[in-house]
Amino acid sequence: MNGTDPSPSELAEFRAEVAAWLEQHKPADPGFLLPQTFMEVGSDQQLEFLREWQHKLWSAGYLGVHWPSEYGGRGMHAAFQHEVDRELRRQRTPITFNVIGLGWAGPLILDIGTDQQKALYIKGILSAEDIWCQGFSEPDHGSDLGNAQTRAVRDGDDYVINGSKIWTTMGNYARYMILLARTDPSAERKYDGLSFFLSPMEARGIETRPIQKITGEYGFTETFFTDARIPASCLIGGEGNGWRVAMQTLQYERGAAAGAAGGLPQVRISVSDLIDDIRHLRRDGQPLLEDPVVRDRLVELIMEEKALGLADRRTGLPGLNTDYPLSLPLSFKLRASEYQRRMRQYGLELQGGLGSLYVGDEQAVAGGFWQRAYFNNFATTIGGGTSQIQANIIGEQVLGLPKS
Amino acid sequence: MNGTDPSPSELAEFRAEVAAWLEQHKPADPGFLLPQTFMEVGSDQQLEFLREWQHKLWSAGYLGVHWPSEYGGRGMHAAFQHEVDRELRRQRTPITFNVIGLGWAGPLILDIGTDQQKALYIKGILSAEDIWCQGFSEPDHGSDLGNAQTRAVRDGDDYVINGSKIWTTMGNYARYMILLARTDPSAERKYDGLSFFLSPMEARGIETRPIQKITGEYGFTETFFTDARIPASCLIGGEGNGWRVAMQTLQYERGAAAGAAGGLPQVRISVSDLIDDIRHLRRDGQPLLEDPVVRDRLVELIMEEKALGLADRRTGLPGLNTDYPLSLPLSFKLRASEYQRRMRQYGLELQGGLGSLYVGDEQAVAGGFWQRAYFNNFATTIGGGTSQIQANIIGEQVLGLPKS
Amino acid sequence: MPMNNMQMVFGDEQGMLLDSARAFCRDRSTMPAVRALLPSAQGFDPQVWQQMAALGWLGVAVAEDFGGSGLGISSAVPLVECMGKHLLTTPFIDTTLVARVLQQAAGSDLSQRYLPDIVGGQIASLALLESEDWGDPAIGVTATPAKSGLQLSGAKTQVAYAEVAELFLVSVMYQGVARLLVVPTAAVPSAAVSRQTCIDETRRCARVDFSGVSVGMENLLPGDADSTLREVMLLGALLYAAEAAGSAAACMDLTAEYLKTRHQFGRPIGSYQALKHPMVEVLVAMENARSFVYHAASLVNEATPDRDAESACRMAKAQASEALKFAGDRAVQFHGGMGFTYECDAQLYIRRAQWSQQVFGDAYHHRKRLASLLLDS
Amino acid sequence: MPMNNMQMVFGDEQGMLLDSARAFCRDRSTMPAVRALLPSAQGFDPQVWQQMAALGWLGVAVAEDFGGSGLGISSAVPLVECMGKHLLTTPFIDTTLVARVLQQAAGSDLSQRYLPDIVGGQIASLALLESEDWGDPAIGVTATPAKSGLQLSGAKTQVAYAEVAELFLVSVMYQGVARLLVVPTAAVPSAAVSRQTCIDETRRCARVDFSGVSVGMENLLPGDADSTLREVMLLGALLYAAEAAGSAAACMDLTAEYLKTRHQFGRPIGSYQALKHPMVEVLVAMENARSFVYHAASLVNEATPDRDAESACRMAKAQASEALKFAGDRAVQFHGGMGFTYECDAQLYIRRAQWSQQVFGDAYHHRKRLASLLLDS
Repeated sequence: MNGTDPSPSELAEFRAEVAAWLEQHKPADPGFLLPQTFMEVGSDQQLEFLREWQHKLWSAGYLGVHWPSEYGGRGMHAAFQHEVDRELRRQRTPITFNVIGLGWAGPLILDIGTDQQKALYIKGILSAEDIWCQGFSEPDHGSDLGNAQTRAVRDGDDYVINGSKIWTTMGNYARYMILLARTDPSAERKYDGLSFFLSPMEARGIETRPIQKITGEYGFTETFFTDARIPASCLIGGEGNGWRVAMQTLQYERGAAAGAAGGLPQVRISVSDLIDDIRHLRRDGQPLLEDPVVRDRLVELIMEEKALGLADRRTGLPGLNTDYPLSLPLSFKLRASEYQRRMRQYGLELQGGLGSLYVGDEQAVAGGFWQRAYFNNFATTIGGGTSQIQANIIGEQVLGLPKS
Repeated sequence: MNGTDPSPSELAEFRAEVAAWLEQHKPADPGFLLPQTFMEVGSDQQLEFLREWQHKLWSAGYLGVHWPSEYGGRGMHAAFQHEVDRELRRQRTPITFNVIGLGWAGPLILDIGTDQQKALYIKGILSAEDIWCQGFSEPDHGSDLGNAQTRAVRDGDDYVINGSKIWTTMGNYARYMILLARTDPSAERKYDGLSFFLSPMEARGIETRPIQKITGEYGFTETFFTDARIPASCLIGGEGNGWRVAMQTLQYERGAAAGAAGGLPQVRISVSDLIDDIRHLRRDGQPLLEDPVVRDRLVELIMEEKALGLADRRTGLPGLNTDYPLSLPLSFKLRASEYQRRMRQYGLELQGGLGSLYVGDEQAVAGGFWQRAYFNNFATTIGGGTSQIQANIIGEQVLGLPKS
Repeated sequence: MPMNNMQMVFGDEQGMLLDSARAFCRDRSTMPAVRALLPSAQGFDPQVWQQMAALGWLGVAVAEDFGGSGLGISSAVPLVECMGKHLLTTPFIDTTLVARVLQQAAGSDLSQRYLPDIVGGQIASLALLESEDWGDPAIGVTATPAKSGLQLSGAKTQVAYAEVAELFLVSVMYQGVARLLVVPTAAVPSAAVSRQTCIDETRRCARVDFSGVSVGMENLLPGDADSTLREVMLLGALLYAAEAAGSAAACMDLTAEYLKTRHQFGRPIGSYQALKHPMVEVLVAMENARSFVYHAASLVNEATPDRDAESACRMAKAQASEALKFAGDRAVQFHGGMGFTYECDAQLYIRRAQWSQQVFGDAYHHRKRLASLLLDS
Repeated sequence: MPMNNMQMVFGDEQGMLLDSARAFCRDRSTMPAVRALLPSAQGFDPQVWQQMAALGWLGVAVAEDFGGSGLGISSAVPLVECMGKHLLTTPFIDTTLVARVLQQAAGSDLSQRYLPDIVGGQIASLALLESEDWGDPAIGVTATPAKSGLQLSGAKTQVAYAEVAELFLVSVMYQGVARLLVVPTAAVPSAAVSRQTCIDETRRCARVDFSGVSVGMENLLPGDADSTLREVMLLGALLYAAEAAGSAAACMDLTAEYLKTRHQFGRPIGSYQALKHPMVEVLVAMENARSFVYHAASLVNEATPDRDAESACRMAKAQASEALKFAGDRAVQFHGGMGFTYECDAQLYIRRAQWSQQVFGDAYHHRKRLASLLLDS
């Protein structure tokens, strides 16, 4: 899965190859707004476009470069995939949308799955043939994963599932779900009653209902299990180990170096994009960008974004992370998601009268990009532990403050 | 204590008389910084100046105008005192510093004290002969009054007091203290174990230790009781009723109409004062007040201050207070004290290099007034229930949110 | 500096109007009714509009001579605040502003021709904005003398309810001077009106291209429009501020209700200070907006807003814009996953907030002008 | 826009310096030692100063030719950050800045004359500021040719440790051009130095009236001072930012410790989100300041800071000023009644915050210049 560390020149050569390939093969603007994250895939049109793009990237040998070659990878060092990922970002390609497969399920299966599971699932993840979704959150226990109530009862060679999950990304398109369900409701610690499954989505008794987002678009489903039967072989990590497996899964989010397949899980939206988009606007008859108050606020946002990037770099320098070792990694989500919320919200404010228009209006700035981006951003300040919960975690684990 | 409502013309005539008297008799600038609140009296010099001023105002018949004439007042309607108070504010006189006497102890004694207590205490409060202080807070239970641990044990005709109080304003100058102490530690509800005393400060076993404030000045003491004996006649409101009496006492803070003697308990600091003080300063070689970012921030502060004033007016219009009837009164302290904190803090920022200097430096802007004012303001965001506790109260009592 | 004027009155008539508006809005603008109108072409219920006319609301700013009640524009404030609270969205604000302008600045012929119909329910709309820039001092639409009167050229944007209005009040340049012109919609070909997509789906607006439209000279309001435009910009800011204050209160109530009932980790989430304290900030921001709104309403009934009234209107809009923006943002966040759905009513407020902050100038637009009023004296 | 430069290095030498600074500061600048120096005339312990010289710290920005270590100014950053964390306050920053200027911009005669002594512990100070305005482009102190060399006129304010400095580096106008001039304190009558009262009681500064002082022509640094002044303003901003970042971290630690131990209503107060979450904001602000500081330190070793380095220094100062100001304010508030006392260490940080935010330009000063760098390309 890796080998010895590649030399800088090997990496540079590879990067150049990727760059050249991308210049030639990255898709042209399809003429409709593409999702910035995999949670925003809201139409068949978008889905097919992204599926084709991921398949093409993988076929060229640039996805899961460090995954085993017998399952669709190339068995190279993860640093090569990292070069691909940087180049995808630099060239602003569309996202590699099968994120739950590439970044969660795939690395988990490679780490602790059986050979049979690897053979069954990995290649389809890379090729985008099999879309994966995630079944962690439940309607009544949004931020409280450990309290999941969906039941899985062993019955012969099957488990019988009852309950419901919510915020299932691409639930209506997915072939498989990573599912956290309760196998032992009487476990003394609630965490010990959970198990982790690689569940097929086409099983009888599984139904999805699309959720319309605040933007007016779709992108998530609610998923209902009514006496749904899935084979016991879907269990991964052993019965009762679901919590531990789920926590392990979350570690892969950190990218190729942590075991994920790589790719571009989301398009980063920068304040420079905002500045470009509003540069032509005017305020009080003068160019907006000449207004001193606007300039001051933009500088604050630029600084905040730059600090995020610098913190990333700092994480790699041990000498600068001795005082509060967990500070930068644990606070990344909070800092990034709240920064984006403020920046995108300001993006609307800056538009003047045009900020009153919406996606679909031909006069809207950048097609209503910022309107949609602001609304969509709540997925990141709410999902995966709200900002309020993130702040608890940081306060407690970095500063050692007592639990709330 | 009042009589029928005075007519507008009677009030106007009285106001004119007060105004004329003040024009002639209000004291000249003494050449040293005067306290903005009674909590800032930090030197003998300041104390004697303020004592003389209050005595003069009372002698002229302009303090406790509505208090009974047999105890030093004039037995007029409270509206007359209100006119005095407005004129004191308008003419920016020094404060009437004996605030605990005038605004807390005095009205309480008039309401529920015995004739003997009235004869003993009231006149000295008005004349400033007897300075009063307050003994509510304790070192280990800052915001949690109901938990006061200072003990008062009945012993014959005395109570024996042990414990300590903190944040005793003018504790080193005061002749009397209103004291909340625990007479029954075994009471089922902790509030029922408290009693309220009018305690002499010269009793043996009472010692005060001045507290140096963040400003470097004095103004509070810590007060220690070591087997201090005070006569049982000091009890007011009956044993075990201390909590109820304390709560009643807090009601008088709302001014003359609520029963207080009136006067000017504090000098209000306005953003207009700040603007006047920084008008001559420069930034980047230009007048500070021409800088657009500075202007925008000042407008925000002006609006916040104006909203405070308007909310006061609105409180008097029932038709505009039907939706959240407690909202404006309950939030006043939080809004006012946090506004002042931000405004004064900005006052330092605006000073440029001069903001690095402090009281005592002859080049400091307004003698370091804003530096001291910012630091002193923490007494209002901390004392009397911190801003954090105020926000709880408002969230729970106005919005009906569950207790924290 | 004009900080000392703290006038605040709320008369019996305003109180009675508010009471009747409360009952009316609660009854006619239930949440299902609001939701049902979102996908509709018109965006409001014509029956409700006619009932509002019947209640005399369209005549509050119109003198009795022209069929109104002569109560004055300040009486529209409690009505609009209440509509904002119930998301009852109609052409009321724009129609009321046009009526006010005709009442104050038109000759009696024009007034007589149009005001009685407006009082009776005719929809009128303002056509002022030409770009994203609410502070643009220039007017691009021109009126040129032609055989049959005046020939127009140029377009306006975000004309409220343009598709159903019967009357536009248009700012134009005529012989190098800013003027106001009444354009009956009959004179405007329907192809010239192109619907825009509002972020606040309770509203409707359109771009209107007046190029080639002809109207009679008599439709030109007398005199230079500068002071009238200043006035209508201030009153528009005030009315939209009142609406936003009402919406902010409703948004806060919605969120507070959710925080009382939703449990996480075994506690109602409203017991957490991380949610409770920002709600208190929303409350304070909303209450401050209300205070400015009613202060401004106490000062605007005279013909031309003076310095204090101008200051009050601008403070009202600056504060209400920010209050609703903050309330809407927190409403979505604090509803958690639910808040992210179209089904949750929080979306109605966050969308309205984006509209409201811009219309008649955003918070900074007004603060910039307040700076001149307050700091340059 | 120069946002893409994310260079961040932290070499072994810097790491070793940081380790030795940690041990030194912890040992020599305990809280009682800091407290004991507050009322002292000098404000620092001369023995500690001599030890710093002995450790070679005063020579980090000085070439080996003149007795320094030649590590470069970026090596002063971890030292200063560490001093900030322990409130170890000496003339280090100013002396280091003077050394850097002499090293880069003086002829070798001047360097030879002064640098070895500075490396050995001679105190040097910058005399740049003349009013409250750190952004004032004008220089009021003038140098006029006279018989014996140059005759000065005018005064400087907030000259750090002026009473014990042996050398001032003064910005002057000479024949209509901005120049830098070395003024030995021997040439300045002691009556010309008037101590100022610093809000940060760990510091000392004074107003210095140079009127009538004469120095030799050879003390004039060669060439127009504009680019050297720009450079020293940026490096000064960086070093004070590093110090402020260190102080912000210490202030945060102090407060967090209190929140763990203090109980109210039966719970440690740090368990309340109303205190916990603002502490997280302090942490993030402080960490961002550190990131900017070390980013800037990675870019400034060249002779003249380029655009990226300028941007980094300004971001560092803007962020660190705000971080410490916020940390200090919250430290006092969250210590409750204790926080209001002089005895509580929170006061040391809130006072320092007021000093630090201003020195070498406040946050807005730098953001304004960043706007030109970042938005006008």
